[in-house]
This record gives sequence, structure tokens and C-alpha cells, in this order.
Amino acid sequence: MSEEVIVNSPPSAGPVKHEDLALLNQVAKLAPGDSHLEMCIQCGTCGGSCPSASAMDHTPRAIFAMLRAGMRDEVLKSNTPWMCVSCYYCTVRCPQDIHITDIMYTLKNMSLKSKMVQDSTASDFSRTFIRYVENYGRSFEIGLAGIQNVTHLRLATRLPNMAPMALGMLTKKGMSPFPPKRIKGMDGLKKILKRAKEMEAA
Amino acid sequence: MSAEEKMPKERIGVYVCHCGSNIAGVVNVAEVSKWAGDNLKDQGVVVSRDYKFMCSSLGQELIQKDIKEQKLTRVVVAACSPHLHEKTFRNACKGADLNPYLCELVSVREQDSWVHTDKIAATEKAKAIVAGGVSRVVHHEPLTPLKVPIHPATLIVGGGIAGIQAALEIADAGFPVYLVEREPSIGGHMAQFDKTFPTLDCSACILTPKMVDVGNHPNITMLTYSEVQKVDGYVGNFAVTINKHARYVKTADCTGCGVCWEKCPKKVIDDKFEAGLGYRKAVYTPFPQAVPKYPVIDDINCTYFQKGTCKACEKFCPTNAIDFTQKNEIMTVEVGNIILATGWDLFDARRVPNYGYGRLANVFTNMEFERLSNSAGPTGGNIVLRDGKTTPKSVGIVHCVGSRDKNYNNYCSAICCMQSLKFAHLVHEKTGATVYNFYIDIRTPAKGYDEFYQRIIEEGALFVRGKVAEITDAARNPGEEGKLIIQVEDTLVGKQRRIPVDMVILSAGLEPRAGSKELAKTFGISCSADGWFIERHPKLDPVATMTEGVYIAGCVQGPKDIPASVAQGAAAAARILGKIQQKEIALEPVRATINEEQCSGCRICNTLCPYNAILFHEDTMVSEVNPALCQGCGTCVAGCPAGAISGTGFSNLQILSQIDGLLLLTLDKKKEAVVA
Amino acid sequence: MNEETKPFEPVIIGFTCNWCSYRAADMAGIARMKYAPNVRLIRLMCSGRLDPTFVFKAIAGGADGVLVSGCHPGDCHYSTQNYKTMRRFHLMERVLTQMGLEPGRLKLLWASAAEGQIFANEITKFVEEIRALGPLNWNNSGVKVPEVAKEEVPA
Amino acid sequence: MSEYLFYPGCSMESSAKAYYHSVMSVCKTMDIQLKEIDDWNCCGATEYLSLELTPAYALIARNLALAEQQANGSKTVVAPCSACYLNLSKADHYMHENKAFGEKINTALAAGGMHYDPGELVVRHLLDVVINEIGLDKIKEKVVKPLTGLRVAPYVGCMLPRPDYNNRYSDNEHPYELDDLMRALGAEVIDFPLKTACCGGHMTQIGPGTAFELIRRLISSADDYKADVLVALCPMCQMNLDAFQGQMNGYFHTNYHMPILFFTQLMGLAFGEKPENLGFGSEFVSAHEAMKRIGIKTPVLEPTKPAAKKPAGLPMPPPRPRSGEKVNIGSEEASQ
Repeated sequence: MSEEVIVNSPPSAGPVKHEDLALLNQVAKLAPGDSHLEMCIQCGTCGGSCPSASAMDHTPRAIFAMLRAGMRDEVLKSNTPWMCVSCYYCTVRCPQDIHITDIMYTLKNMSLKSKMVQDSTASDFSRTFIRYVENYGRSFEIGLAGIQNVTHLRLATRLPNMAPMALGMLTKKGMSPFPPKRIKGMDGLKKILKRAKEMEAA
Repeated sequence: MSAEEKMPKERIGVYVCHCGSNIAGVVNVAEVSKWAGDNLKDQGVVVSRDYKFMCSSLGQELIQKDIKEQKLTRVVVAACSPHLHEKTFRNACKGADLNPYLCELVSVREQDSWVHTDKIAATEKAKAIVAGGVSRVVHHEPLTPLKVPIHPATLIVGGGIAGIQAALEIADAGFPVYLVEREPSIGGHMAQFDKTFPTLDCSACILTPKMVDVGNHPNITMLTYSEVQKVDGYVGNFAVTINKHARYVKTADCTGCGVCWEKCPKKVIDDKFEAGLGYRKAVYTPFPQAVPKYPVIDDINCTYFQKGTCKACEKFCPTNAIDFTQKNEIMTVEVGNIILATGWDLFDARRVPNYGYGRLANVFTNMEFERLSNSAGPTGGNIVLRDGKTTPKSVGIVHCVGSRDKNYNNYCSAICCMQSLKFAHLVHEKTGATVYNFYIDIRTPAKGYDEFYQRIIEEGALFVRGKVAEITDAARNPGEEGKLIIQVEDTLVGKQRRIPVDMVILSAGLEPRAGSKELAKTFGISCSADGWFIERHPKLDPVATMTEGVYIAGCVQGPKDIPASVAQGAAAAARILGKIQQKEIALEPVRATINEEQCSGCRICNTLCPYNAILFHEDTMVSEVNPALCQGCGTCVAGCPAGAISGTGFSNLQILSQIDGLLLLTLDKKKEAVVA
Repeated sequence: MNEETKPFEPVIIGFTCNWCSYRAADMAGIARMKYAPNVRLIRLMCSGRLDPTFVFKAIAGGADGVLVSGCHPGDCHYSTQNYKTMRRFHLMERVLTQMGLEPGRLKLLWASAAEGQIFANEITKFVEEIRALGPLNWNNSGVKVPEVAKEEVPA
Repeated sequence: MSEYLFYPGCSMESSAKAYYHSVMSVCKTMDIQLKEIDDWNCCGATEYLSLELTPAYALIARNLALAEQQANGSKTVVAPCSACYLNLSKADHYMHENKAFGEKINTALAAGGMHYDPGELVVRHLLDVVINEIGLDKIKEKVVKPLTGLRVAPYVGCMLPRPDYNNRYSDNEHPYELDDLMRALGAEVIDFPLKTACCGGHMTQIGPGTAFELIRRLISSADDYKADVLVALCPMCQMNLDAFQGQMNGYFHTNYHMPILFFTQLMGLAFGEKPENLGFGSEFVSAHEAMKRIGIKTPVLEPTKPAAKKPAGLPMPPPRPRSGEKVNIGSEEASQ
């Protein structure tokens, strides 16, 4: 079994390492609460429900099958979790009560840890977003949009001109172009996040 | 501790069963029997053996031989649960002229070897259990079972195909049957179907003859439009109270001519027989071939009962059979046995919001489709959209609706796959429409079923493996305008698909009848967490229940198709006929008795008894138990402050000694501990 | 056997009714569900048969805990008898507590014939609770109780 | 007078000022006291969870800890933003369900000298409070300017009805709370099939193509039903559907004009508040035209649905919705 080779998987995957056959359970354990991931019957309710399935290179169901098969790299390189919009349709419809949305978060965490993220658009956005939160305690939508479009020109070009909107943000919505005011308990928050990160790393 | 000082007065044989490796695999049976032989001498154990299969004829002969040669006066068998083989070993003793009630079967399988892995602990536990049995059996008394005559009549609840089959079997054998049906006619769900899988013969064609037979059978008393209210008594002698709803039609005079429902001005949506897809009148028979043929007036919808005027039916009835003054009639019947065949309810597809049933006009349920495709149905068998005229060009059939889903029912409804395949065929045959089947797994296990599946594939039905995620009318492109879009992951392709169709059929699953838990309570049987009734043994005794004299047949026991329901109906009938032939039945002689000397006449026990089996003699100021009514629960025994009541078969002495036995080892150990 | 070196293995006497809880135990067996081997069951026709004496006797006889189980309230095979069990149980609990017994050593468990899993889980849980309580150390009341027991045993 | 702890969330002070003002206004009318949690921080939206689990939950839990400290009287935290609402209740749910996890998060909080006892607080969305605490009858009483003639598409979005840990809403996919509220305000409510479909969430920043498609579905469906306005109850939804509607139109060469308002803005109007005090005018897709109708007494229009779903004149009875949605069924006199 430790010599089993997954057909159709890039040579990079190579023979399945034994521990990989436990991959599914590893993932299941990482989610908070009982995710029931091991209960998947491959019915495809999730893939059928997903509003962004068309943008995913594997449907969630396929991802779960790949987890069972221990195809760690393929899963962690997949853009599937990054395309998740957290609509929770799959979660409430799943006949096996699998907490799919939470699993997607877990997979994002794992792929970042293992540095296997292919297209960093999504993760960079998350990072930028969080950079504000970690420094001010509050998020900053407009700066966010700005930075996102600068760091991802490719994306900006894909977009129709964002300028009028950004302008509108400032004028119509009366949003401030300056970062948010720091929260009073910033030091405390920083300490909390520091320890949390240490625990996460451990 | 309590009563074991003096010389053993009994000669006891102990027999430990290997049950192949079932017990021996975990419990060291040899050690147990040896231990019993050595350590329980003082209690009177004279032989102690272990044997591969105690329940085998050889094992039984072994016991009988010992009883004769060793002059055994008591027998303890350590094997499986008494619920499985108590009778077996009691009979073995009987065969050797030892009173069967002097034999005790203790369970070292269900409660030891099967549930434990630690061999040493399991062996210790087995010893304790045996010791318990030994010290208990010492205090057993020879008993004779109570014999009660069996009433030859049988009550069958539910006039569906299972009930009908059972009724005919018993009636044909020459015994009386009361067939109680809640609806105005017998026939059940099968009467609603169009065709039956896999043979596709017309449901009505094979059902109605049987219904007529029931209607004409001299031994069958049909009680339609009636419900069981109360069940008293016990196996052989049940007294069942039945509520016959007022029909408002004098069956003696009615000819079933049908003028009344032609003239009735009140149109009512028929939720039952037409599955909400058609109308009936306020006075009606569910369907033309109804048995009995007499209509009923449904007083909730009848204009006369609601507004006090109309009486059109009465005016036009040629035989003056209408009688608005009829009242519900409460009757009691005496029966010896009961069959419950109350069937199933359809899962309410409205509970699955993403399938849009109830919001989207052209999403139908399987029962609606049966009526739609039935030539006697509201559309005369034309498969059309809800507008009543458009024939669908494409139809999607969704499997597993409400089944195999933790959000609804976690079990497989067993019939949906075949039913859906049948639908695929009917749609294809009658409309030539493109048919999609959306399935998780196709399950076609019975005879001729998979061949049917092959045939449907051959006919060109399309199969998409994936549980449908949603059905919507929200079009995303012109191609989807005005259609129902079925959104699903085609799991074999690994891509999400949106398939526009004109009509969707939801194969909704089977559910236990609403109120099945109450029904179970009425008849004193248990039902599973789902609500299906629990059979005595899932494999070896599928139609009997834990309650003597109460049997189950058809979907009341779990989802099943027509052949299986018929088989169970017949099986239940056969079991009952066997009982009736015995003329009388032996009851466990587990009864309470009151010692007059000790009774202080406090009457506490009188109120404790749920069967009013304890009566108080004003003259002698003592209470007495009526053994015919006593069910042997023993609550009064435990409740009597004077300890004047003793429970046969479960006396204080027996149980206290069993406790001693069970703790024998422990005490020894504690002593050791103290010594050490 | 070197029992003394092993961790404390409590002995528990369990009373079941013939219709629900005993069958739950059977069900657990048939389904091969595993649970702690410390409980020894006694089958009564109904939990209503449970005479408080039995419990006293078990405790006095060296049991570290007692389990009383029956059909769910409302589902009693003898219609309402398990309600009486319930009342008696709480009474017993009080008496034994007054005699210096930890209330945790008694457990009341409702299990239907279908609830083998629940039965198994609850037993394992109970055994752990008793193990936590340690062996029943009932210094002098150990003498008192059997007397109570004796006098209630019909001659 | 009912008092609640209030967690506004970041967008309320930037992109969703209109929401903020209207919430304040209607709460005043409804006699709801909102006590803003002092020094609250961002809930991390859907972003932090994507990066690191523990810090993400710690970030959320800090707010719960603060709220618990500051709670005197009411233990209910009201959030007007669906994402904030979900994050707060999610953290509470998992910390409660999984003790070990709860302790883990609390160890992190301890670093900042904080602690939260899972299950201590009740997290609810404003809509839930309005419907279930104030009640539709009380709302009806407050209505002075019924929105008669205004066709409203009630849009609930994802994170309110799903996963709905405490079963607060009538349905995961077709909840009718918002519909009822809008009806109570006198508006004409369309049976919006995409009521709980996704607004695109953060995809506007990551995969605009995907996001625009999701936005288009919602807007076009609301348009099919001839809705005058689409009502949202989450700043993120409102932002996506409103601010990006222009880009979406450009992307698909369509020309939709669907004003996206917050449900509190319409409540405010119905309660007689001046539009300018409710943040009207700050929306990208102007609601001016649509709002003209209000105040002018127009007869209630017959609901004009797309032809496809006209079940008129059936030989068969129409399908009947779930009992929850009151549609009277029963019998009819036969026309002899």
C-alpha cells in the first residue's frame, strides 16, 4: 500500500507516502469542532451547490476524494479553497453534515503553511486585509482595494476601470482616504495575536 | 453472606457454552467451568462442563444425560441471551423430566464476550455471572406455565397490500379476521400507483381482485373509516376498542350508485388518494373500485355540516341511504392475535427548500406523478405540466429526496431507485421526452430489478451521478428562460452542470406514519429512533415483535416494496395460524402473590398496579392478586412495606442471592487484599 | 492474578428491566459495541421490581456502584411502572447519601431496546466516574446495611 | 425600552455610513438602546480564517471578551453586519462545542489579560431582534408612511441564514423574515428566488469575473421580477451589489439599474424619517427614481411575475408552500 501510485497524478506526486493515507483525518482534526469529513459519500451536493465551482480546478467533492487518496500536493496546490466565497450552501445541504466551509478554511491554512499556494491573489488580499487589522485593530476597505489593484496589476487590467468607484467611495460614501483610527487596546491585541500565532505554529 | 451456610440441598449442573469462538474467543470457558466446579461445590455444583455448542442437540443431550445420571435438581447454562435460547434449554430440562423453571440461562455472550476485549476481565466477569446464576437457581421453584386459550379471531390494522394479504391468508384458513382501515376504502398506497416495477403490470389490475375477495369473504369483517383506540389484555385474549367514524351513509341501503357525489356541489382538493393533484366531492369514495363501495360524507368539508344547509345528496339519493344523524360508534372486539400493517407516509418534499417543491409549479412528487401517469388519474394518464395541457419535452427525476440525508432521514428508502427507473420508462413511453435520472447510487438488488435498470438505459434515459444541489427558475441565460434548471455536480465528470428541464419529479422517501410512536405505545411494542417498528429478530424473526401476539407486516417495519410487503403479510398470517392451531398458549408463570398472614391491608399495592389486578377484600382486610390480570412486573412486590408480596420467578430471595453470587469473587478478592 | 498491582477496577451491579434496558444490552452485544467489563447485570421483569433492598445489598456486598436502568419514562412495558422506579431511586439516593455514600455511586439510566449504543456509552462513562471515586470505603455502615437488608427479606 | 450590546463592525464607519445612520434612526423609533462595545476590533471577515485559525478566532473572541466585561443587564450582542454576526456566533459556537478549542483561544486571550466564557453571550443580527423582539405588530404601529407601491426584492444573503447555529431563521435557503418585515412596511414583496444566493463576497477583489457573474445573477433576477429596489442587510452585500453594479454592467454589456438599499433605510422612511437622515443619496445606483413612488398614493399593483411561473387557471390545484408561509389552501365551490 505504501507503494501505491496514484494514476494521472504528475510524477512530482510520486508514490503515496504512507502517512498521506491518513491525510483526510489530519485535515478533519485541524478544523474546530467535529467536521465529519470522513463521512463523505461523494454525492456532489457541495460541488453542485457551489456558486464559484466554475472557477475551481477541482470541485470540493473531488478535493475530499483526493484527500482520501492522500494526494497532498495536488490538494494543497488546488485553487479550490481560495475560490470559496463562504456562502455555506454546501455546509447546510451536505447530507452527511460535513462542515465543508470550515474545511476550506483549514485547507487554505495548510496550503499557506506548506507554501504550496499557486496563485497568491487571494492570500495576498487576505494578508493585506489583515495587515491593517493587526496594526490598527480595524480594517480599511478603500486602502485595501487600492493596494490589491496595485499589487495585482494583472487583476486590475482584468477589471473595468475601478477609478470612478474609488472616487465614489470617497465622495458619495464619504469614506476617509486615511487608515482607520487605532483601537485603544492595540498592545493587548498584538500580545493576543502573538501568542495565538505561536500556538498555531506549535 | 445470606443463606448459604448449611449443606447444599440441591445438585446443580453448570454448562458453559463456547458458541464456536463467539464466547470462547474472549472468555476462557474451560477455566470458567473448572472454576465453577471447584469453587461452587458448597452451593451444590456437582458437574461443570464446557461444550462447543450447548444449544445443539448434542449439547442438550449432554444436559439431559447429566440430569438423569447425576440426579441434577438444578441447571445453569452460561451461553447467549435468555431472549434467544431460554426456551431451548428449559425444554431440554423438561425432556429429562426436570421442571423447566429449575433451569437458569445466564448470558456470557451478548453481555460479556461480545462487548469486551480484555480476556482476563471477561473471564472474571463470566465467573461472576455463573456464580450469580448458581446462587439464584438454588432458590428456583418448580413452576407450571399458565395456560390460556387463544381466541381464534385476528385483528389486522391497515388495509394496504400487506394487511390484505394477511387477512386473506387467515380467512381462507377458516378463522375470523377484523380488518381495520382508517380510510373509507381498503387498498392503501398500492391503489394509487399506475404501474408496478419491474414487470410493469398495472397496479389496479392485480390489486382490485384481492380487494374484492376481502370484501366478499365470509370470515373477514371490514371496519373501514375506523381507528383502533385502545388495546387491553394480552396474547390470546386481546380486547380492542375501535372507533368507527360516522359515514353518514346507511350501508344497508346504499347501492354505491354514485348519484350523491355527482350532485354534491362541494369540491375538495383530494390530498389523500389524488395526492393533492385532483379534486373529490364532500361525499365521496376515494376511487371507483373502492371496497366497500359505500361513500362517506367528510363532515369537515360538507356544506350541510358547516353551514346547516344543502343536503343535495340526501335529496337525490334514490334509496334514502344518507343519514346526517349518524354518530361515531365505539365497539370492542375480542381477538387472540394482532397484525400491524399501517404502512408509511410520504416524506414532505417541502422540507427540502432547495428543490422548490411547493414554490415551483412543475416540480412534482413521486405520488403526484403516479396519479399523473395513472389513466384513472386527474389527467386521464396524460403526463403534462401543471397547466394541464403542455407535454414536457425534458424531465428530470431526482433520487433520494429526504432519504440518505442527515438533515432529513438518514436511511435508504429502498424503493426510490426502482420507482424512478419506472418513471423514466413511463415518461419515455408516453411523452418521448428526454429523461434525466439524478442519483447517488443505483440500488437494484432484487430479482429482475437490475435487468430493468439495463432496459431503461437501453431506452435512452440519461443518468447523472450526483445529488441534485438545487432546482431553480432563476435563469442565467436565454437557454434557461422559462425552464426549471437542475443544478448538480456530475461527479463522474467532476464539473458542475445546469440542466434545464420542463418537469421535475422528486422521488421522495418513505417515512413512518405520523403518530407511529403513539401507535407503538397503544400496542405495547417498541419502535426505533426513526419510528419504524422493531421486529423480534432482524434476521430470524422479522414479523414478530417483542410483545407476544403482536406481529408487524409491510412498511410499518421499514421501507420495502410490494413483493416484500406481501411476503411479510403472508408470513405474519402463517405465524398466527400456527398459534391459533395450538388452541391455547403458555404464559410465563411470572406472577405476584400476597401472603395473607403478612398483609397489613395498607392497600399501597392496589394503587401501584396498572392493571387493577390487586383487589382488596373489605371483609378480611387483605389484598389479593388476580393472576389472570397480573402481568408480573413486580412493582407491588417491591412496594409492599410488609414484604407480604412475593414475585414468582423473581423473588427477593432469588435476586438477593444472585447479587451474592455476582459479588462472590469480588469479596474473595477484597479478603485477599485485606490478608495481603 | 496480580489484581493489587492493576489500577482500581470497580465492580458495579446493574439492574435492568426485561423489555427495554436488558434488550439494549443485548443490542449492544449483537452490534459488538465495546464497553467496560465492570458491570454485572441482573434482569428484572420491570425496573419497578427494584426493591431498594437490592441496592443496599449490592453496596453492602462489596459493589462500588449500582446502575438502575429501565424503559424511557412513558415507554414502560407495564405502562407507568418506571415512574415509580424514578421516585424510589431518588428516595434511595437520599437514604444512601445520608448513610455516607457518595451519590455518584448510583446511576439511573433510561435505555430503549434500540439504544444499545447509549447503553454502552453510559456504562463506560459510569465506570470512569466510579473509578474516579475510588473503591467504596464504607467504614462502619457496612455492618448497618445488611441488617436492614435481612429484615426486609421475607422469611 | 430594550437595551443591547452593539458591535457595529468596520464598514459601518466607512462604506456603510448609510446603514449606520439608518440603524440609529430606526432603533430610536423602536426604542432600542444600542450600547456600543467599547474598543471593539475588526472581526477579520472571511480573511483571517483563511490565513491562521487560532489568531483568527482569538481576534473575534477579543470582542466577545470585551462584551462580556461590559455587559451589565443585557447579555445580547447585536451585529448589523452578516459577516460580523456569523464570525462572532461562530467563535462562540465552536469555543462552546469544543472545550479544548475554547481553552486554546482563551490561553491566547490571556496574553492580553482577557477571557471569554463560551455560551455567556447571545449573538444576534439586528433583523432577528427587530422581528422576534420588537415584533411585526409593533412595527406596523410605527409605520406612518407605508411604502405602498414599492416593489422590493428582499435579499438576505448567505451568512445570516447559514449555517445558523442557533436555528434563529425560518429557513436556510428561503427565510421569510425580511419579506414579512417589508410587507409590514407596506411594500410589495417579490418572491425573490435568489434571496440567499451569494453576492460575490471577497471575489470582487480576487476573481472579479466570478464576482460579477454572481452579482449579475442577483441583479438580473431582481430585474426579471420588476423590483424597484433590492434590500440588503449586510454592508458587504450592499457594497458588492451597489458599488460594483456599474463594473458588472460594463463587464457583461448590460444596463441594469437596481438601487441597493439597507432594510433599515426603508424602515426609516416608513417610520417617517427624512431620507437625508437615512443616508439616501450615498448609494452608487441612485434610488431617486424608485423613491419617487413613495408618498404618492398608488393602488397596489397585481404582482406581475415572469410568464413562466403563472399558475393561472389550472385544472389541477396549485402547489402549496410550506406551512410557515401562510397561503390559504382548502376547498372551493364548483362552478356548476
